[in-house]
Amino acid sequence: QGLPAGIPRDKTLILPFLFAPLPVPGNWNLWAGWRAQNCGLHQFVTEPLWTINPDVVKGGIINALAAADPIYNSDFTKLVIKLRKGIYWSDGVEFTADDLVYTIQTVKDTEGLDYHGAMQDVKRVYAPDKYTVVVELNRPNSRFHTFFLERWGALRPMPKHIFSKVKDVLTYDFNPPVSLGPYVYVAHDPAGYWVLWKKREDWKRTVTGQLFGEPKPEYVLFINHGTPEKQNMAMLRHELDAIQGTAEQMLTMLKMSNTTRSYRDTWPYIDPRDISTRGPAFNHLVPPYNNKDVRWALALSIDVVETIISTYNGMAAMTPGLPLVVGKNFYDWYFKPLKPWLENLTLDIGGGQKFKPWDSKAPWRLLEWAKKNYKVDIDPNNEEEVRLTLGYGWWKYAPDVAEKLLIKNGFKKIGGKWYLPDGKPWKITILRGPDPTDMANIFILGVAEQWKKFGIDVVFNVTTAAATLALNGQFEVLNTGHGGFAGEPWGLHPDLYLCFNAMNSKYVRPVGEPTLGWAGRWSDPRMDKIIAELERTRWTDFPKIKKLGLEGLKVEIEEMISIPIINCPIAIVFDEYYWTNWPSPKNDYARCDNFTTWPQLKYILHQIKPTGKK
Amino acid sequence: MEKILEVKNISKIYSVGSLFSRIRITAVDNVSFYIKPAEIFTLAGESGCGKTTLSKIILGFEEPNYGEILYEGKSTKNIDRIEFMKKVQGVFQNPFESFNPLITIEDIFFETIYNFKLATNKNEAIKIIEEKLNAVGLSFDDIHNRYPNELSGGQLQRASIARSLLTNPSILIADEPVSMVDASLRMSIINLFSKLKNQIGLSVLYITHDLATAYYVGDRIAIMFRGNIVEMGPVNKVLLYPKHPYTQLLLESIPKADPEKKWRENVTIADIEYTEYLKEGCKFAGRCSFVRDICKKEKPKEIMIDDVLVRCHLYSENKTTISA
Amino acid sequence: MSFIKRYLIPRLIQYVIVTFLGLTAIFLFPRLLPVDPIKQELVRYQTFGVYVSPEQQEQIMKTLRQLYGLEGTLWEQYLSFWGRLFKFDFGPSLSRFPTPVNKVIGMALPWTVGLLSFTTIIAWILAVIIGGIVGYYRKKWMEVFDFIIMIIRPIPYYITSLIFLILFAYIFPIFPLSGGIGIGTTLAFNLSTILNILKHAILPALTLIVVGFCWQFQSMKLITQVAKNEDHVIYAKIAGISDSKIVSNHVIRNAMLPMVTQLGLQFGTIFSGTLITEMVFAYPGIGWILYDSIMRADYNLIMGIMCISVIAVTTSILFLDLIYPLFDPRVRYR
Amino acid sequence: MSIILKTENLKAFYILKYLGEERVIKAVNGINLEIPENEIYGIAGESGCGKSTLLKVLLATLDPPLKHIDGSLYYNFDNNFIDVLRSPKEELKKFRWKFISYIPQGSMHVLNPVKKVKDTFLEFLESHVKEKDKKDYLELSIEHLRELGLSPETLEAYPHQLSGGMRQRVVIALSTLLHPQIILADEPTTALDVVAQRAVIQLLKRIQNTLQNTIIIVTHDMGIHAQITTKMAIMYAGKIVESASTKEIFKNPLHPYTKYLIQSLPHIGDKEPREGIQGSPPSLISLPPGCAFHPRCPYAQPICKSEEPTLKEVSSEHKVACFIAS
Amino acid sequence: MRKLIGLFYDLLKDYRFTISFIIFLFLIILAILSFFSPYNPQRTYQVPSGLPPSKNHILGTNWLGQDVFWQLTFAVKNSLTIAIVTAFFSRIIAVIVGIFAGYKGGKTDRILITVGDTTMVLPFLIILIIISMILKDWTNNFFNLGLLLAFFSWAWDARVIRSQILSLRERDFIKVAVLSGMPTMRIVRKQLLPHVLPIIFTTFINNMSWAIGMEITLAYLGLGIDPTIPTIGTMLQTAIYRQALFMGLWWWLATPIVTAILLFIALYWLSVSLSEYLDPRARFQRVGA
Ligand SMILES: Nc1ncnc2c1ncn2[C@@H]1O[C@H](COP(=O)(O)OP(=O)(O)OP(=O)(O)O)[C@@H](O)[C@H]1O
Ligand SMILES: Nc1ncnc2c1ncn2[C@@H]1O[C@H](COP(=O)(O)OP(=O)(O)OP(=O)(O)O)[C@@H](O)[C@H]1O
Ligand SMILES: [Mg+2]
Ligand SMILES: [Mg+2]
Repeated sequence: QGLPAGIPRDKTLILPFLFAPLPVPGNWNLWAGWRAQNCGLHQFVTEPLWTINPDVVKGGIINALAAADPIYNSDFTKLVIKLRKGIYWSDGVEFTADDLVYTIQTVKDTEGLDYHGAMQDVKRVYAPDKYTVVVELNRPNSRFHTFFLERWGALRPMPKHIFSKVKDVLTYDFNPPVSLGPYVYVAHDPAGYWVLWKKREDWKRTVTGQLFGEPKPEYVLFINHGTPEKQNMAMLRHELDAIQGTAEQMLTMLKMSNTTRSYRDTWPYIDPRDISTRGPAFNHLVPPYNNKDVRWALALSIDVVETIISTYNGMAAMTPGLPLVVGKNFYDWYFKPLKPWLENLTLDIGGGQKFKPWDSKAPWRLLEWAKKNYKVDIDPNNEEEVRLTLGYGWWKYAPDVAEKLLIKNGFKKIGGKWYLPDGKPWKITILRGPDPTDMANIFILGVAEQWKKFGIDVVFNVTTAAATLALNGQFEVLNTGHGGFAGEPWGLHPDLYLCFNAMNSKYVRPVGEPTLGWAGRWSDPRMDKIIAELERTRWTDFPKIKKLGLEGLKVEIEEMISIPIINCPIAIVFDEYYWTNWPSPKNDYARCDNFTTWPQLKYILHQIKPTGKK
Repeated sequence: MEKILEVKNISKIYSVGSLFSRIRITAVDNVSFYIKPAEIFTLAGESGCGKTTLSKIILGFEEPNYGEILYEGKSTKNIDRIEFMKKVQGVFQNPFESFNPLITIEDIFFETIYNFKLATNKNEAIKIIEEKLNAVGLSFDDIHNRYPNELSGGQLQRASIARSLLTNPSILIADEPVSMVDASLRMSIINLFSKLKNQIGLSVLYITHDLATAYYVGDRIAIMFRGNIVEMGPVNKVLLYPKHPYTQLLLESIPKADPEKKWRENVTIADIEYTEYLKEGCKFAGRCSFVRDICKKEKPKEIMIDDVLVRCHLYSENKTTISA
Repeated sequence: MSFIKRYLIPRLIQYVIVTFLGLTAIFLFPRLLPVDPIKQELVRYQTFGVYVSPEQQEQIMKTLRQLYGLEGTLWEQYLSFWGRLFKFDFGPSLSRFPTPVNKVIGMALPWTVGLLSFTTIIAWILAVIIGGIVGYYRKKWMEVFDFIIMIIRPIPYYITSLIFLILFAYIFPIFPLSGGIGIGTTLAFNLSTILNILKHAILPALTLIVVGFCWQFQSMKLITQVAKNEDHVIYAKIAGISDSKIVSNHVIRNAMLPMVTQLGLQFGTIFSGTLITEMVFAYPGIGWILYDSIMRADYNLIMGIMCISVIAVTTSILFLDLIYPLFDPRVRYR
Repeated sequence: MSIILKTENLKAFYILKYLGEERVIKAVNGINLEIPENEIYGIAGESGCGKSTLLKVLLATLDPPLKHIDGSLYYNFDNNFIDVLRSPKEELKKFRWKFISYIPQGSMHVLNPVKKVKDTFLEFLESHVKEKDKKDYLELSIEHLRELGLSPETLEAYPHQLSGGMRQRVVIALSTLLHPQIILADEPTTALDVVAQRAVIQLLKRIQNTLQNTIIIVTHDMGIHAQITTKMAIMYAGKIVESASTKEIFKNPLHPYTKYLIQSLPHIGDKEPREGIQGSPPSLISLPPGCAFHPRCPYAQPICKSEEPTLKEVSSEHKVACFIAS
Repeated sequence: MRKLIGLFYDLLKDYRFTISFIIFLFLIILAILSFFSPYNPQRTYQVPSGLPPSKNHILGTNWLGQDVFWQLTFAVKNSLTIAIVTAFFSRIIAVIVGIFAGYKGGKTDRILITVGDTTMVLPFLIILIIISMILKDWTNNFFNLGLLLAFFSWAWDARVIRSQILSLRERDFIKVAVLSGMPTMRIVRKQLLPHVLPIIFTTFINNMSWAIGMEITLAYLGLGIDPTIPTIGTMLQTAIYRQALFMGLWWWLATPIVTAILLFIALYWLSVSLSEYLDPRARFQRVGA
């Protein structure tokens, strides 16, 4: 059942398709308007010029279609891109500089295409030879190439030989799509719940083929079964090879089938290394959240260990800073240098008292708890392993200090309940979306619980309009998904420019107007300076980038602009019935969610192995 | 000659019909008559001839298509509704239907008193009610705190008449007031009408198809057939010496309560009602034993023979014709 | 002809007025949404990790506002709404830009209409017949049946469908877990494709029928219980007419009349009614698209679908009204 | 002359529960009747005295809340007296319409409004007649209808298209379809005007003439009894108070109630004042002790208040339940 | 009052009424118990999570560390509140519209019925979703959600009431009331209202179960009430989304389902037995002897 005749199950990899159904099934034009890309579209149809490495341990940027790093001139107004040779579209046409020139030119000229805005900076684009593209810019931009650097999305080349024949690029449906990646489109669901791909016979003429060799599966099927229960059933029927969902779903699947496993064999099972954080963020234009002491008090009234245990069974890694994600690279680049500073960080809690909030041992407390409840194979003496699994550490649970901070600012606690300085009861309204399976929404419940325990009323404004309201600044406290704008760094590149830039003071807008920057509307002259400095820094100048990044992080953390608590955990389950060699701590070739939504999937398909089961 | 109520050229047209062919039936067709003070005027005729429609028009529950109703010479359109209802009241066929089953009987009595401002306090109201109930042979205790289902049909019909008398009306429109009442009680209600006529000078429009009671209490009678008055005059003339063939048939059809006097021949009735309404000439032509050609083509005109009005071609040649 | 004047015209006028009011409501409601289609779109880029720089964002907002045709006062937009409606052109979908609304609807509607017209009618017929029988006889085992229906009816629809799924797609894997058509199959008009589609439709259809049946069964049963005390039924019973004939010729035939009207309104749920089915079974159709378009404040798409919905409902009611005389000869007379 | 139907001390009450208390309506309260063959038998009595209930019981269709309390009902079927109320229900079905049929009160409403008259006829036939005889019967019924002055168009009409008299006649035609030996007619003419009433009554009479069967006709209109019945019974408060041949009843009414009924009828050409009966009919829930009529009876004696009179024969076939009359 | 007690006593003889009454009583007791709950229903992680039913937690605890039993008490209270508010207000609209359309007839009738028809042809689940989004803050409160649901559920019942009134209007006692000079308003209130009371009553109950069902559906879609406030709908939604089924926490899932079923059965039987009992025909037959 399931697969049609002629498509053997043992040669087919079946992956979940998270953002289903396709908005417009049968439209593969991913340059015009939003397309649900993770159905194979951005995995297989396209190749970026550069991409971040799926291998988190190694990290760094891979040159994909580009043959080398971007080459800027000294004032960042001209960019030279060298292209890889011997890459072919799936219809046999060679990929050349013409394709890229055509793409940049078309996007620049056509309103409504993605990156149309970004490409307005382009003065001139041309190809001096078949494998070189030169982009001349209207103004200096040291980060222009990042539009072509794929993390989750990027501006990728279009097949000129197809698009140039089309009357209206905007409405063209690109059906069937022609691929640059190693797989080619076979069929899709008219409802948009599945898309089937087949390995190209000439897979050698793709970037993947050149860099990593032959991908193993003959077919890849992306499918969405609707509700989580159905994903579970599908995996139990071995009709689905991976599931990414909630912690409960993961535990359920581990319990219910003996062919399933997760990233880790034992607690905490999850892969903690997504590149975004979760936690409440404040609207800095709304009192009392514009007060640093209040923000710190709210942070110190959270028992991070208890929160993680209650919401996620402890299976998440804690992080104290907004773009400070948990991962080997960030550990080395930022956490290690930050550690002494964190340890010495001191708060003035009034009455001449000082307080050092940093709790370096929080991950170990989590570990202690876990050992009592689960089988755990993390070596407590291996600091790096503990911190990279359970997080860097967090703030002390110090409600007494929080109390002092608040009282210092005129707050009152009467009968166990907090009152604002103006005498009104303190009620925090948290804006959040309706999806109860969203990690952020699950996690915020635990945070709210901590604040309630501390004596503050918390209510939720649950609305599907959360996104719009956030952008308009119509909130007090926001439950951030990806840290809002400022959340996600490149992850495997130390540059934090894109995170910091969102906090540029020029983007702050009053409540009611959509902001161009971070929804929290925080700004600081120190940060503005760091941003300007970064703009002048070459993308490859790691020491300077790291130095500026570190400075920015310190400002953010000291100001407690939001309270990131965890690094988004990837709760993933693999079925080893047909395919094995999924990533694990011992075989850590990729972050697990590359199998579900990320475009880098094509670079790891040579890793999995068929079991040979029929 | 005094007329308390005059019905002038009233016509009421209903339209009925099937999906593709609707027809209009003239339920009441240019009917005129009047009622004198202290007179019981009977309106008789087969079922469906428009009697109820006429009574509804008089009471103001239906709008006539043509014609008007005059009360003491004034068109009802120019009379305040409450004033008119004070003078013209109605009694209906089914005593059980005349009272709301969920409300006590006395309630509607008090309502009437209250709405017409007949009394200023409750005691006064009870006095008036008591008086009217006594007139119909009941007492206030009989209705006090009682629901309609607790009284017999006869009692209810009396109560219904008593209620209509509360406003001291000068005329009562009684649509088949006894047809649902037990045989044994019927006479007492009929007698009540003549008593009221004699004692307080009440006029009654007595609608019935029971000609025997019509003869018993009525002063004048009008016989209706398919929306038309076919014969009208004093009861002893119309009922003892019927002129119109339909009146004759009607009288003959009354089952005599005497096993010795049985019907002789068979009668025919129309099967589908509205076909008769649609007839062009005399609507009785289809069933008349004296039918002639003219009857099928031309509507007969009204003819006065002494004080009896007849609408039949049999009498049209040698008598004076009064235009309709 | 007076049939036209008396019967047809008033109904047509009513039809036009109700449709007009309905469509106007549909124009207004989405515009009151707190969600802004453009901001919603922006946030989607961000959520899915496409980095949008602030400058780029401003540009996107400007372009989209223009492209989406969201300029002008409400009144101007309203007028152009009617203008487009008469051409049956709802413009581009905002959330699926630049795909035209008509195309989006065109892809989804056949599935919905196919599944729902089938299940609605089947459920209705079953309810009328079985409801009539149970309402009339009231035998012991029927009471049991009735009781079972009573228990099934209140179970939230998605629980019912989940139970069906677990039973027939998991424990006894007879039917596929999800989808409207087999994996790897492309839509084509041939027997195997049709069978494939039917196979996928069975579970969703079954749940829709069960739920629809339970609701209508109970109203039919109640109507029947009143109908069976009508004079003509009692007369027929006294006359020794067999029960089966009484049930079919008198009880069901007459009790069906109010159910005909219900059927008309039932079609109204077609568009909203499949939403949960589509979510649970990952079945193609308009329900999810509508839901999604509301979430994204895709005015054009919302309006496109709801216009069709309103027009379909009013038209089907009008149609039933016009053919009602066929069921009830009394109406013909009036 | 043989008896076609008889009852012995037949009692059937409505038993109702309301507001937690039980109410018993003694609608048929000890009826003794013997109905001979080939007669038109009239039952008179005023509204609510139990006439319709009696007919329902005679037809053996007792549905709750009506309950058979006591006594028996016998049909003379092929010279066997069958105790009908104690026979199994299935058995009763075979009597229906073939042996005994029924014209219900308010027949205007008993035809299915959404079916053509013809279909109702066919349905009745199909339910009782074997397939092969159906055609004959249909012809017969068309014949019937024609005799009854109903054109074949009537068969094609829907009930609401027919006038009340017409519908009544259709129902009569239905009841005679299978030539039953007994026809029960419950107020077949109320709500009809006199002309239509006459047509209906004449029809019934003609039917009886042709079929030579028994028609039991219930009405409170003494005129109709005088016109067509040959024997009759007077009912008062759930009981038969007098029975005799029609002529005898009209000539020599014995029970005071009967006397009132006959004398209070006005006649055309006679304006002499007449009195109605005083008081109102008793409630069947709480009957007065003794003779139920005594509160209204001008001749009431002490014994009437305490003892219940029974139906006694005073002359041949003339029975009366009254202490004074007998 | 005696009459009421008598009526109740009589109704109790109907097993359906008795059972539904007991269930209802039981649910009301549950709702009342919520006032004595040891836990704040919106707080999480108050008790160990995922415990099966036991002496301490008679319906077990859920994954969020809440005691299912005490959650249920709030859920029942809240769902009933929504249902009653909905039923109450939609009845008011339905009665006013139905009576006036039916009694006044003519233009009034046509306008009111047109408005009603319009609300009926709109795909109301969708409109409900839209409105619940538009009025987000506003619907975050049971009372307002009830009002909103009420707005969508009066039209059909108004039609039913109207047709009743149409036939009542033709009855003689209304004519008598007119002849007794009663003004329209009083006729409506005194003469007509008592007759439609049984329909009002039974549709009230039916409307309640509809509202509960709608709340459940809305909750499933993540709309309606704040999901941290327990209602039958939100309880169910959380249990489903948090994989209670596959985690084996059946008590978490079964509790709201069983409660919903019980509640619906109680409401249905209540409506059936009452409507049979209050059926004017049956009633008059019973009274009129
Ligand atoms: N509302 C109506 N619509 C259509 N036709 C009507 C309406 N009311 C009465 N009719 C028709 O008008 C005619 C006269 O009816 P009406 O009720 O006045 O007769 P009637 O003399 O009172 O009869 P009955 O003796 O049966 O009471 C009948 O044919 C009837 O069918
Ligand atoms: N279904 C019933 N339930 C309760 N009581 C009933 C029922 N049918 C009749 N009755 C009561 O039984 C008594 C006798 O009724 P029945 O119909 O037999 O009288 P009737 O003589 O035929 O009267 P009418 O002349 O009005 O037809 C009446 O008091 C009536 O109220
Ligand atoms: Mg009349
Ligand atoms: Mg009777």
